[in-house]
Amino acid sequence: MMAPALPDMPTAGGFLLVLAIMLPIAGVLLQFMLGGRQAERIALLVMPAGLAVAVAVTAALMLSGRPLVYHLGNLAPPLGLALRADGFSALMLMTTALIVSAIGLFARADFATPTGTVEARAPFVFWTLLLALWGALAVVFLGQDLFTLYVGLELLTFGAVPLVSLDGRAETLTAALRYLLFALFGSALFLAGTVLFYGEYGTLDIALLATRTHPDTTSAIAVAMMTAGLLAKTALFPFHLWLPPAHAGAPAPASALLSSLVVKGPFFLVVRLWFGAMPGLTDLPAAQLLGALGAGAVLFGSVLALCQPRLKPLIAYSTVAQLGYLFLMFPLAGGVGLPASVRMAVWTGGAVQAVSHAFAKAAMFAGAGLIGQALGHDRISGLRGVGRALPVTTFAVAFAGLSLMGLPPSGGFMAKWLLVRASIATAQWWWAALVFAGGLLAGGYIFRIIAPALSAPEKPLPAIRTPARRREVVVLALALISVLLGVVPFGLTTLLAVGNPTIAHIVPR
Amino acid sequence: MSLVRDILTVLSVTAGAFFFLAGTVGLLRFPDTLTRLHALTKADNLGLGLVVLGLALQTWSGPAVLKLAVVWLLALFSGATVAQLIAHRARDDRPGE
Amino acid sequence: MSESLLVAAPALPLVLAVACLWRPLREWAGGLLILAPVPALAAALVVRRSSVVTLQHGLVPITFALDVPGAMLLGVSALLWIAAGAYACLRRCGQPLGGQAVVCWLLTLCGSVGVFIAADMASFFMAYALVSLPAWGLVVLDDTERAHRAGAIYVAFAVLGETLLLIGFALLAAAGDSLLIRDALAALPHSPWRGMTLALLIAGFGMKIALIPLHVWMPPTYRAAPISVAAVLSGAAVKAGVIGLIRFLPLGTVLPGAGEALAAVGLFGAFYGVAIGVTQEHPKTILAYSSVSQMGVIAAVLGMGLGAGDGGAATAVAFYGAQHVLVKGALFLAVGVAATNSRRQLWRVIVPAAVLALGLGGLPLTGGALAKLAVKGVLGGGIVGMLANLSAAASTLLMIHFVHRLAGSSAVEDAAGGRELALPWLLLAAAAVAIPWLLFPLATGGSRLAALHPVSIWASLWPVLIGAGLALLRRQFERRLPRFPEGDLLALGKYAMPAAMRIGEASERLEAGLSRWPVASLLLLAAALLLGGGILIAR
Amino acid sequence: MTMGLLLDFFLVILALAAGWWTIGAKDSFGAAVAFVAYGLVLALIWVRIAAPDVALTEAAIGAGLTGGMLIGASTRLESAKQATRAGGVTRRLAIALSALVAAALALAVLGLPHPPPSLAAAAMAALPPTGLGNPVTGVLLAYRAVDTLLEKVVLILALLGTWSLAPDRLWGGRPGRKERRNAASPLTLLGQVLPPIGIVIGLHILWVGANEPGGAFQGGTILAAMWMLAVMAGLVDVPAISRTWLRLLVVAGPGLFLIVGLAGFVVAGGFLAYPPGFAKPLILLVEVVLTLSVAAILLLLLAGPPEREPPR
Amino acid sequence: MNAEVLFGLAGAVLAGLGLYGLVADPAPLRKLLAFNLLGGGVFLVFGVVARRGAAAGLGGDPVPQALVITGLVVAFAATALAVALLRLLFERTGQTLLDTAAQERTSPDQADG
Repeated sequence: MMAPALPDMPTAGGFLLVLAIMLPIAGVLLQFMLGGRQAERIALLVMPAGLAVAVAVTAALMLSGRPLVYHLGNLAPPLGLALRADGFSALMLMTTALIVSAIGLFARADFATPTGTVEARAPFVFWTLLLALWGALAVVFLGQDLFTLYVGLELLTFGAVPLVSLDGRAETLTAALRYLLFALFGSALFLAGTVLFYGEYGTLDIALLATRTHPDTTSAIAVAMMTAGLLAKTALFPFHLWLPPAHAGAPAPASALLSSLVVKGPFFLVVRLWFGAMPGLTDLPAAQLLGALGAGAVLFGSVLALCQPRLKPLIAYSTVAQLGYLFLMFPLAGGVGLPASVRMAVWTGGAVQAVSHAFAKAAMFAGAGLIGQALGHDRISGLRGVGRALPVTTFAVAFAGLSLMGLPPSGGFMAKWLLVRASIATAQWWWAALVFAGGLLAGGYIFRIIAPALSAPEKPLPAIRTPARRREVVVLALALISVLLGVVPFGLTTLLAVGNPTIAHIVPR
Repeated sequence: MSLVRDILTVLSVTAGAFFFLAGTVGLLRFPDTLTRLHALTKADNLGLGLVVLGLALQTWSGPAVLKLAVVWLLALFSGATVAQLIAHRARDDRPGE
Repeated sequence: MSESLLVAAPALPLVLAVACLWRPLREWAGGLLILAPVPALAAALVVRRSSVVTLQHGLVPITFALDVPGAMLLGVSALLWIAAGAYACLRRCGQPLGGQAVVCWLLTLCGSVGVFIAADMASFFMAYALVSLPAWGLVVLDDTERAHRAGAIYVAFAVLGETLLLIGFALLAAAGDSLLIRDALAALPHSPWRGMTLALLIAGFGMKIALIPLHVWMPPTYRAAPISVAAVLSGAAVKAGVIGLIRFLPLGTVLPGAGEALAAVGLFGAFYGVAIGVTQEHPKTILAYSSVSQMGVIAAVLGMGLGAGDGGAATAVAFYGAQHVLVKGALFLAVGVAATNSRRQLWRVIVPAAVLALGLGGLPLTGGALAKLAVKGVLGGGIVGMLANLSAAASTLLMIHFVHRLAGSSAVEDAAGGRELALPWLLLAAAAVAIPWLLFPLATGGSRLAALHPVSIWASLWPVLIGAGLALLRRQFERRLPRFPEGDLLALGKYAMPAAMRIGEASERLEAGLSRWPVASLLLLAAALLLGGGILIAR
Repeated sequence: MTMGLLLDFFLVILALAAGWWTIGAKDSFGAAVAFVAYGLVLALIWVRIAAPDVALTEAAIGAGLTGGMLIGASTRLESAKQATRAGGVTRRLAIALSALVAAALALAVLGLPHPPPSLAAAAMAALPPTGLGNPVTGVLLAYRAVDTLLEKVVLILALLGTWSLAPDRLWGGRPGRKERRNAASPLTLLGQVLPPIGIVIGLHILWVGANEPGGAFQGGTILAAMWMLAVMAGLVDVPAISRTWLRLLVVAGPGLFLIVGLAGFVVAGGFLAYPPGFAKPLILLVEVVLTLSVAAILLLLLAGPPEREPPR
Repeated sequence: MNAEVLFGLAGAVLAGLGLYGLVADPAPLRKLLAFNLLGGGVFLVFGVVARRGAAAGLGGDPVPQALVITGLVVAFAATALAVALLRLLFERTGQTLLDTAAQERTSPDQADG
């Protein structure tokens, strides 16, 4: 059990958290007002600034070793609202900033306002929603109040849904509608739990809740409802019905954002809820249920990825599968007497999986976009010869695949290694067997892409539209980061321990 | 004095409620759109007026009475308009005319 | 200073591989292939044994160390890589190699070097992955249907092996709470998961050394890969599995059950490889089955060592393996060189190849005989020793069959390349003869004279004679031999395919159900109730 | 008290009946009408539980806007191909699981602690510095201002999402079809007479919101309704979505809110903190502009994506 | 039985009704109605929480009341977006079914440019 901690006091540098949220939000407002080409320009301007803020937050955490806290309006919870960045938040914030910036650079070719037009629909919507998603994710990662987080989740959904139907085809409209309605279902459940929490404890602040909650009937029902709502929004198996059509149907840069970042938002909140607001839940059978659903996701998603005839649905089902690993955190981090080193392994494993999957999946979808544009289709059976035509992209996709398969030295490998070690240490070896099976299946579906791509075409490929080198480099950079996460963990353990009382004491500073 | 006011209020509101009830019965029992409208608008306008009158007797302060009067007038006005619109539509939709 | 060679040995190929992404550099790729293994060779020669280098970067420190078994295998593997590299670029007749070929070659080389010197689990695993996975790009180089099929099988087994090892290593690391192989190994005998760990490690490395029944990938892969690739894979890359077993089996501890099981599987493989091999037509396939057989012997030796708690088995096995590196590499190149010679001049290839080949059967005075002598002590004189001798006879049979097929089927590979191709081959063949003699004292601690003693000579001669007799017998029954497909048991895969398809179809049906709104939303409600229940029950 | 409880009981019956009808009605139109009734009954219930601000919002949004929008949609989609009804097993399972979840929720509500936790006292204690009299407005614009700010961004995203559904060619054009003005129509009269009164009422609700029930959103809704009425009567047209003034109007509220919030860094030592003494005027200023933005956003959300060629 | 308990239970029942509609009714528009019904129920429970917290001379805790107002606005925004999607889907295809597209995901060649 987590030692009861006093609610956090505001810290120096807390204003950075405000900036991390408000910079993209201000960007959205400006974009909406100025419109046209300015939307793209503003997005490109916000990127370095937002990146700098994310770096500053991370650096502040690393230097001080304490979480950043800010009280909005100088009013402390429970009446006021707090923002708080611990190591995990900072990591996700950093990941978001990097991926949004990379995808922004990547998408310039897809979403340029054509000359001669003042404002075009798709570019205006895309650039505005790009920053909106960034702001929404920042709220989700930094918010401390469950209701603010609810609003943040809605912001995330409303930013994501129009991206799905951006090209206006009937299938994508249906996909967007399914996504929206199922997400609303989840919101309602989340809200119901929030209401009960307030009724029982008189606050929605996670830090305060952590000191007040006790697992009585009302709290149990509240947590169950909130968790179910979040699972619907993160598309954990078997609630993934909306994800494959939505992620496979969206334009490639949008798919990259949705699959790499947007689904991580609700997952992050499940972590917040189970480890933050109500510590001690992970000891319970409910945690095993979450793990079991994760296991189902890994197996089922992977098998379906193996069955897909087209590239983008394959990648989408791979997301369903990879999300499953994240939920192994819950059964593994449980146990009252669990040594801190094991907790450390679980936290690091979960975080590295979240981050490396984000980079790998962004690279995959962006790469799939380039391949689709070059070939004019994305049938896997027609991929032969792509390796010769687009060597850099193919290389990047293969690298990203390495991380998804969990082969060394990738981040995915590091994550799986840590999760397997934790499952051995907690004598729950069935999760290790799952990682084993998942790796093999992932190997299968990645091989289905790479093998034809690297072989010679049966007949000379029709005129290939070679993408700009710059776009290929962006994809490669994303893939490389996902791989290098395993080799160069960027002081990850130190960062993750900040503000996480269960592991902070064992990390040398 | 206040007893008189109370008695008047009770009478007025009861009468208003009766008109509402009558209007509702008409809405349910009458055969077609126009006759239903007939029942509804007359009865409801009068019913609301009586309720407002009863309430105004209770508050007995300038601004509140004014607000109540505005509520009644707005309801009368919009009710009349909507009834007109529905009646037009009903006439247009009636087959064979 | 000399320790820096330990770092340079794996680093140079890696750096070159990255550099080769730059197209102009690839023009010199041939030279690079020859140059890249040189630091490894130098390291094997000059680095002091028991020197340790630790690089303190990243999450886990990377530790390199060199011991006698590692150095032996490192040196001969580097030699093979140089020779095969030379062969590969000579065969291209001055045309540049493709980027895929060069990068995959260098990465595999990096891994191949790395496994011999890695002293911690992280870098060992990393190197092991490098020696296994990029090689897929080499297997499919010919871009034929056969190559792609073989590549798919190869990569499936490689990934399976990696995953088994991942869990095995995790168990090992948990037991010792250290990533250094030495520390982890010391803690293994007391680990609560000892049996599981050993099983996973043996299965994982067994995949690489083609332990029956995990050998099915090897024949189709070697058959489909280009000659030079088959040479390095069969010679050097397979030894990653050997060094893995040497490093990770607690050879100093007596573990009878595990050891005898491994020995039994190994010996079975030694005969099984021959039994299937003699039914094969293509020289490369026959060599592959010979590898299955030879690796079976190695497994048997390790198994006996494990059973007896004999720490010396490591050096003996490494010596046996080193000999196999050179011989098998040279034999594969011979297949290629034979193809460039006209039928009349074929004897120039056949004769040296025959000597080397019979060496695998233990022909006296060859490296093979020395190797068999070196492992004799570990195998002991009982039934196991006897079976080992019989396996030598079997190997002789298989090798005679190989030479026969080599002579009978010139131009089996396309005859590109000129006479100069013979140069790296001859170099390697000479090394295969000479180096075992040089290493013998180091490996056994005994004198070379022991090998010249008439008793020893007879001990290694009689299996060869029996083998020769068997070969005559085989010719008699040539027609009646059953035919097995390459990869024998792999043919069973055709029964597995429909099952896999059925799983796929069932999953798609399930998905069609799950993606119906009422189903998913009912499940969501059920999950909410179960979660709540799960929290409440425990209260 | 018993009389009150009887009334409450009556209201609950009504709400349940309206809810039942919403779910069980044969056609969508009936269901949407039932939903409006449901919203109105809920508004009364909100009054009964001493939440007049919520009652106003529920009446304006829950019953009014949402209901109106759904009624409109149900008439538009009347001819949509009907899906086959869910099978018996599905329905039975749905009934069982929904009932179980509802029972769990009821159980949780019954298990709420006594004495109940409350922030009412804290909210009242923190109210004087803001100069406001209505604690709900205090929560919305001071204590939890960031929620309100983000909620406005949610509205803008919903608007952007709606617009994004337009065909490329019509981007920048006017939403909806042009309503023809018909002098003889009673709607025209209504559209001419009602908006001035409505605007006064809307501003009144906004103004009293500082101290009494009411506020920016409720006021904005009334303004939007008046605007919509004028549009329906053909008196004014919905502006083209590319109009700069319109875009400015939409973002002005949240934009000003954000600027005031950021200015708080400088003048009040914190984001969304108000300098002492200036709190009330600042909040009122923000509220006025928010009301206008809300009115514009709501109108545009009701009007839907652009359907006419953009102005040249 | 007091008013809070009565309304609390009513909120729970309304939420259950909404859930049933959301799960079982195949028409998206009806799902949307059900979502709003569900939302109303949940908000009502929140209202009960607010009412229970009556103190300091207030009839109810203003914090949950304010949260309900925000929640109503967000739910309205969701409804508006969903209605817009529905209308366009209907214009394009003449139907608004959610499940057909998913189960007939066989049309092989819808290349994404």
